[in-house]
Amino acid sequence: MQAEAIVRKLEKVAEDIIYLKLEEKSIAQLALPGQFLHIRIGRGVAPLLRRPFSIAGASPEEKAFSILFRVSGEGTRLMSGLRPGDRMDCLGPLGRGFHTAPLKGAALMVAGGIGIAPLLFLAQHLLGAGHKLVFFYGAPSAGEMVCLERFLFNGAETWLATEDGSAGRRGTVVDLLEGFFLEGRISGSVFACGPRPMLKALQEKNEQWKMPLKFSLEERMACGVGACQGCVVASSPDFMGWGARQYHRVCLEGPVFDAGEVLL
Amino acid sequence: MQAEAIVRKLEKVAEDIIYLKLEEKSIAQLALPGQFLHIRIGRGVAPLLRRPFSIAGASPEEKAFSILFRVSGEGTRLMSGLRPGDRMDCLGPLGRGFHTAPLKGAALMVAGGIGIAPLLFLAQHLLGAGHKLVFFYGAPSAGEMVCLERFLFNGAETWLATEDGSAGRRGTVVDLLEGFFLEGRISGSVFACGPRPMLKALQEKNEQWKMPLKFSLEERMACGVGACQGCVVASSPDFMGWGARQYHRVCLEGPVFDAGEVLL
Amino acid sequence: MTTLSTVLGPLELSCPVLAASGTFGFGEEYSSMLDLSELGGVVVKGLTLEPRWGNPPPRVVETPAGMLNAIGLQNPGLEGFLEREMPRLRHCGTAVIVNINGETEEEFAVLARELSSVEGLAALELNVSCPNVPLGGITFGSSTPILQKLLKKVRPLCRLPLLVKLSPNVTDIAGLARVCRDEGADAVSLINTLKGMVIDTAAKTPLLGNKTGGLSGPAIRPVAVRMVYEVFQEVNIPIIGMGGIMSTEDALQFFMAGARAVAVGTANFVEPRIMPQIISGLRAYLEEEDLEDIGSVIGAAHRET
Amino acid sequence: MTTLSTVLGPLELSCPVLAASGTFGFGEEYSSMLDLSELGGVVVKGLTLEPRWGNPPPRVVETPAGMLNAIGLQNPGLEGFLEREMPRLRHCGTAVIVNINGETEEEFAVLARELSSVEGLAALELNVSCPNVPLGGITFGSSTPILQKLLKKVRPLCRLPLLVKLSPNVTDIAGLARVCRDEGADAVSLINTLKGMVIDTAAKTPLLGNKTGGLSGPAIRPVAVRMVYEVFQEVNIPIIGMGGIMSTEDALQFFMAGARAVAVGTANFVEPRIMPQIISGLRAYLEEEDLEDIGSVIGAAHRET
Ligand SMILES: Cc1cc2nc3c(=O)[nH]c(=O)nc-3n(C[C@H](O)[C@H](O)[C@H](O)COP(=O)(O)OP(=O)(O)OC[C@H]3O[C@@H](n4cnc5c(N)ncnc54)[C@H](O)[C@@H]3O)c2cc1C
Ligand SMILES: Cc1cc2nc3c(=O)[nH]c(=O)nc-3n(C[C@H](O)[C@H](O)[C@H](O)COP(=O)(O)OP(=O)(O)OC[C@H]3O[C@@H](n4cnc5c(N)ncnc54)[C@H](O)[C@@H]3O)c2cc1C
Ligand SMILES: Cc1cc2nc3c(=O)[nH]c(=O)nc-3n(C[C@H](O)[C@H](O)[C@H](O)COP(=O)(O)O)c2cc1C
Ligand SMILES: Cc1cc2nc3c(=O)[nH]c(=O)nc-3n(C[C@H](O)[C@H](O)[C@H](O)COP(=O)(O)O)c2cc1C
Ligand code: FES
Ligand code: FES
Repeated sequence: MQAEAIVRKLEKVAEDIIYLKLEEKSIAQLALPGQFLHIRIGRGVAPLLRRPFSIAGASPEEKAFSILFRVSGEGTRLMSGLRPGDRMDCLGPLGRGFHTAPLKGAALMVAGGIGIAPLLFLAQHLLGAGHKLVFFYGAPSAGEMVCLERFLFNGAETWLATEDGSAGRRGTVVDLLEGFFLEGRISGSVFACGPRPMLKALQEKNEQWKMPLKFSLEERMACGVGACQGCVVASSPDFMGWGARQYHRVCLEGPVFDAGEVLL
Repeated sequence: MQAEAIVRKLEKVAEDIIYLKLEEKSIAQLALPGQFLHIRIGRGVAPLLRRPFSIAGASPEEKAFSILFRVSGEGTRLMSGLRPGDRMDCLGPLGRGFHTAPLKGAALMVAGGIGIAPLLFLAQHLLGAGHKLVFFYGAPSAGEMVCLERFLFNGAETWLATEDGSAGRRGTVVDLLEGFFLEGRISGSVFACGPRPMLKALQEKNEQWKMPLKFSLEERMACGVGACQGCVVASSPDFMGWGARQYHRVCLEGPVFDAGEVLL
Repeated sequence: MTTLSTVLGPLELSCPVLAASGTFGFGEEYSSMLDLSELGGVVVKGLTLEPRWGNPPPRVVETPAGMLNAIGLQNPGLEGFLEREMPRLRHCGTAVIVNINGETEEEFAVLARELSSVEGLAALELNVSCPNVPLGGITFGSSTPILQKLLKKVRPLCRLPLLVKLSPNVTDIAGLARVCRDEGADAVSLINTLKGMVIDTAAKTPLLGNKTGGLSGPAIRPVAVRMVYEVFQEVNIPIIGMGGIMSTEDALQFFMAGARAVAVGTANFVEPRIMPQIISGLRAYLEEEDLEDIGSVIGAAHRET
Repeated sequence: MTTLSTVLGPLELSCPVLAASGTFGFGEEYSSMLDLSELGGVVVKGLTLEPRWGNPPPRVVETPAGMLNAIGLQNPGLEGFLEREMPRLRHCGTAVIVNINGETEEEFAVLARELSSVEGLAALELNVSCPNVPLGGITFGSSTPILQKLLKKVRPLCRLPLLVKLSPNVTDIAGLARVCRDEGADAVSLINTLKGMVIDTAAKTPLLGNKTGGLSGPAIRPVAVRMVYEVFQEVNIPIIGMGGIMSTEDALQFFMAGARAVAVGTANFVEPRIMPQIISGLRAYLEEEDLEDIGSVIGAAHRET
């Protein structure tokens, strides 16, 4: 559950977004889409806590896996200085991933920004299993989009949205998806990851669409393994009751939740 | 006074001792033997404080200077991972160095362990000025001695002492020096740097030898520039009196002191 | 043979390293990563009479060399604990200490009484220092008369060894420890978290859902060591020391300051195997120093040199 | 034009960033590295009536994201200060605030009276929170009646703006701030250092010559921000905030918590040009946010959202 992975490749794939390929056998074998790794940066006391990152892909044959991260603070800044051969202390794979079976219709992947990471891994799985897949990917601008072709080489229908209109449709990825639903051009199970406001919008709109909807949440974590109760998200009222949790732990009961389970 | 130096070379020259060559024009020009640099390690909050290191050599022509450090804690451990091209934030040159003129007789350099560092720079100066120089160098064992020939290529008489007898005479460097004095084989001005007990022993013995004796002291520092009063050493009683300091700041009044100035 | 066993009044531990309350859940989460029986004991998450949902998120935030938490004592309540956690804990192979919390003296009293008759518990830790709840918590541990009154009520009802966990957010920690000793507590746990805040400057509001939280981790270690030293010097009561322990060396600082046992909190999040590592580090230390037991290190920094 | 000027009662500063007492000497050491006139002011090293030699070394030690100091108020005494430092300070181009310290009320009183007639001083800062001296220091700032008595004596004698520097080593910081307000202090400086200790495990003894020292630096920032927030909420008195400020972002936390000015201490040691950097960062922030003055940021974290 705790392992030292070796950095194999570090590549800048978009403005401030880095693709990191690592080697470690057991993580590569055990990883399921939607699970995450809790990564220690350096050996010192600052940064102190581990940082959670979704697994963005895994290849048991190569004993390799990857993460995709955005440089957003001190920890990720330090990670961007890693070099091949460096070691990275990983806890995981952790959490509950996307449980996909049985899949009705297409798999609709809805990614906002760096939320693309777990969906790439999920896509890898679903494509492997022969599922139809449609990608909806939104970001503030084209420059902040990772080049999907490097990850989705098997081909998957892909639709883009950017806030500034620099790639795909202008607007949010949720608007984009809504267009498809309104036109009746598509149906299926929705898998999403992205900023909280995007997921909240999806959750709300889905009250009408009524598609199966699962999303991966982020919350600040300390332990990453369920021990500290630090990373909670409120249960949706339906889930409350005597003995039930009012809060789910994102690290243990999540990070992937059914849209009906949580109150965003 | 604050400058970014560029790492040019990093080399292990003995067990846990690293030679670091850096490039920065103004430091290379201004540095005097006995002065030190106050170095920031990384950009984070831990290590927080700068670390003081004696300047071990400087070449204005090459715009380069060097330090020699022992890996002894978190800061020096991180420094040992520096690579050519990395930048190092230096404050300095700081402090009062060895003021050598007028030199009577030979310059007797007495180094304990990593205390060799400022003396190498002093030797560079003195040899350049045509002075006779004798090196007395002590360390726990041969493995912990830096290879002097890389630094003293101009040639200087050198005597070694190790605690385990693995190189030179068995015993301390102070014993070694005492032997020379007792036999009347040598006289001159003594310049020393090393652990506090060694300097204390020198100071005591010198009450009989009565040679001019200057040594470079170490004390824990915060500011390095005289502002915090953190790095003090007690004045010798002769220096006390109304208005006089009872404590000298090692960073400003030192790090080099006349043996008579301080109470170790 | 060196021994790490240690004695705190009636509480005997085979090893002086405990998991600190709130950082180790109910011992289950980490049990796949380490052998609980290697530990001196586990202090489980703060327990209240009734179940508590705790504070709204965000509940944790990293700070320089530390973290703030404002969990707010989320826990299943006494009944839930006894039904769902205790059966497993009873057989977990290490001493189990329950950290108890009340909004009123009466709640503390009921918890102490009820838990006293539960089989398989090693001790109770009275938490009078939680900075993250609106009622009770730290208020019981901020004033000597209030603490004294609480202990007068609870001590007679508690048939297990009774530890009192004190708050560092006070002017006079030794004065509070003195009350603990006078009222018959068996040991004091030093320290709980320092009350702190981080402001989210983009949102212009305190970052934590609870606004303030408790500061833990290496950042507070110097404060913790000082308080252990001070209490050891001034009050004759066994001490469990904690606050920012990340290594054997850190643990030794606490022992030398006067702690008879130490607890590891935040460091578990960083390095889940830190406790076994510290324990073998202590064993190695005793051997290197040619000492027979950890007792010879305890309070060593007080001896005149 | 944005402005950084700020007002603390009778004390008007052109810029809300000060050098914290004890970390900037008497302003001379850093004057070659930065232009003092860019600063809001310099609070000089703690001054006592008579010269003080301070504590035996070691006096400083690094801790995780912080440091302990136990300088022990080494300073030239009132006379030495007036003779040797004041002539230069008077012309240094920035507001000069003198941090005054006494072992007795009488000493504080004499200092306040004498300094009140010195030309070129902007304010006095009454240090009732030094953890590193055996007499006076923190004892004046640990109890409301003692502080009240001191202020009743000193306030009438002090004709300069009077700031009171409070200690974080207390149960109720707001209570102490309230006394300051009631007794006519013009502002409070929050916070001085937390009392801490590091043990040298090899020597089995406290590392500092004075055994304990004061903890400063980023490690304590969450505690400092919380105390500023708490005092702002509960007491109507201007606040100078400090504790671990290393960046513009950190300074903003203090302003949003309610500080009208901030002071930078330990960070000066790490980055001598940090104050000018923070000042230009604040200017840039106001422009980006389209704010006219720093006043609109002060206390922002208290507004309901
Ligand atoms: C389950 C999960 C999966 C994630 N997957 C990815 C991913 O695949 N790629 C990616 O770029 N990011 C991902 N994140 C976010 C990532 O953890 C943060 O960007 C990262 O921790 C920031 O660290 P920092 O030191 O650079 O930033 P800082 O802001 O300096 O971090 C300070 C503290 O805040 C926490 N923090 C800051 N932002 C976040 C955040 N968004 N979520 C949770 N904690 C945060 C950090 O962990 C740290 O404890 C994921 C988060 C979670 C919870
Ligand atoms: C004027 C001066 C010149 C020096 N020159 C050299 C040199 O040329 N080569 C060399 O190897 N070392 C030199 N030292 C010692 C060097 O500063 C320390 O070894 C270094 O600071 C250790 O840092 P660390 O983070 O690895 O160790 P840590 O022990 O982790 O450091 C913790 C803190 O203690 C301080 N500290 C630890 N040891 C010393 C020490 N011996 N002296 C002062 N502060 C210390 C550190 O600066 C830091 O603040 C010199 C010290 C001084 C005062
Ligand atoms: C997430 C978290 C939850 C905590 N919950 C409790 C608790 O329920 N009861 C308690 O007495 N202390 C609690 N504490 C305090 C710790 O037990 C410990 O006293 C403190 O964290 C200092 O130790 P550390 O620096 O090793 O973490 C908690 C600490 C953390 C970090
Ligand atoms: C070396 C040092 C000396 C100090 N001396 C004094 C002093 O003389 N008087 C005083 O009121 N505060 C003194 N302080 C406290 C600082 O002024 C400041 O309140 C504290 O360090 C917190 O700020 P910081 O974290 O930015 O350093 C000193 C702090 C340090 C680090
Ligand atoms: S991070 Fe600790 S419970 Fe989720
Ligand atoms: S280190 Fe600050 S005065 Fe010398």
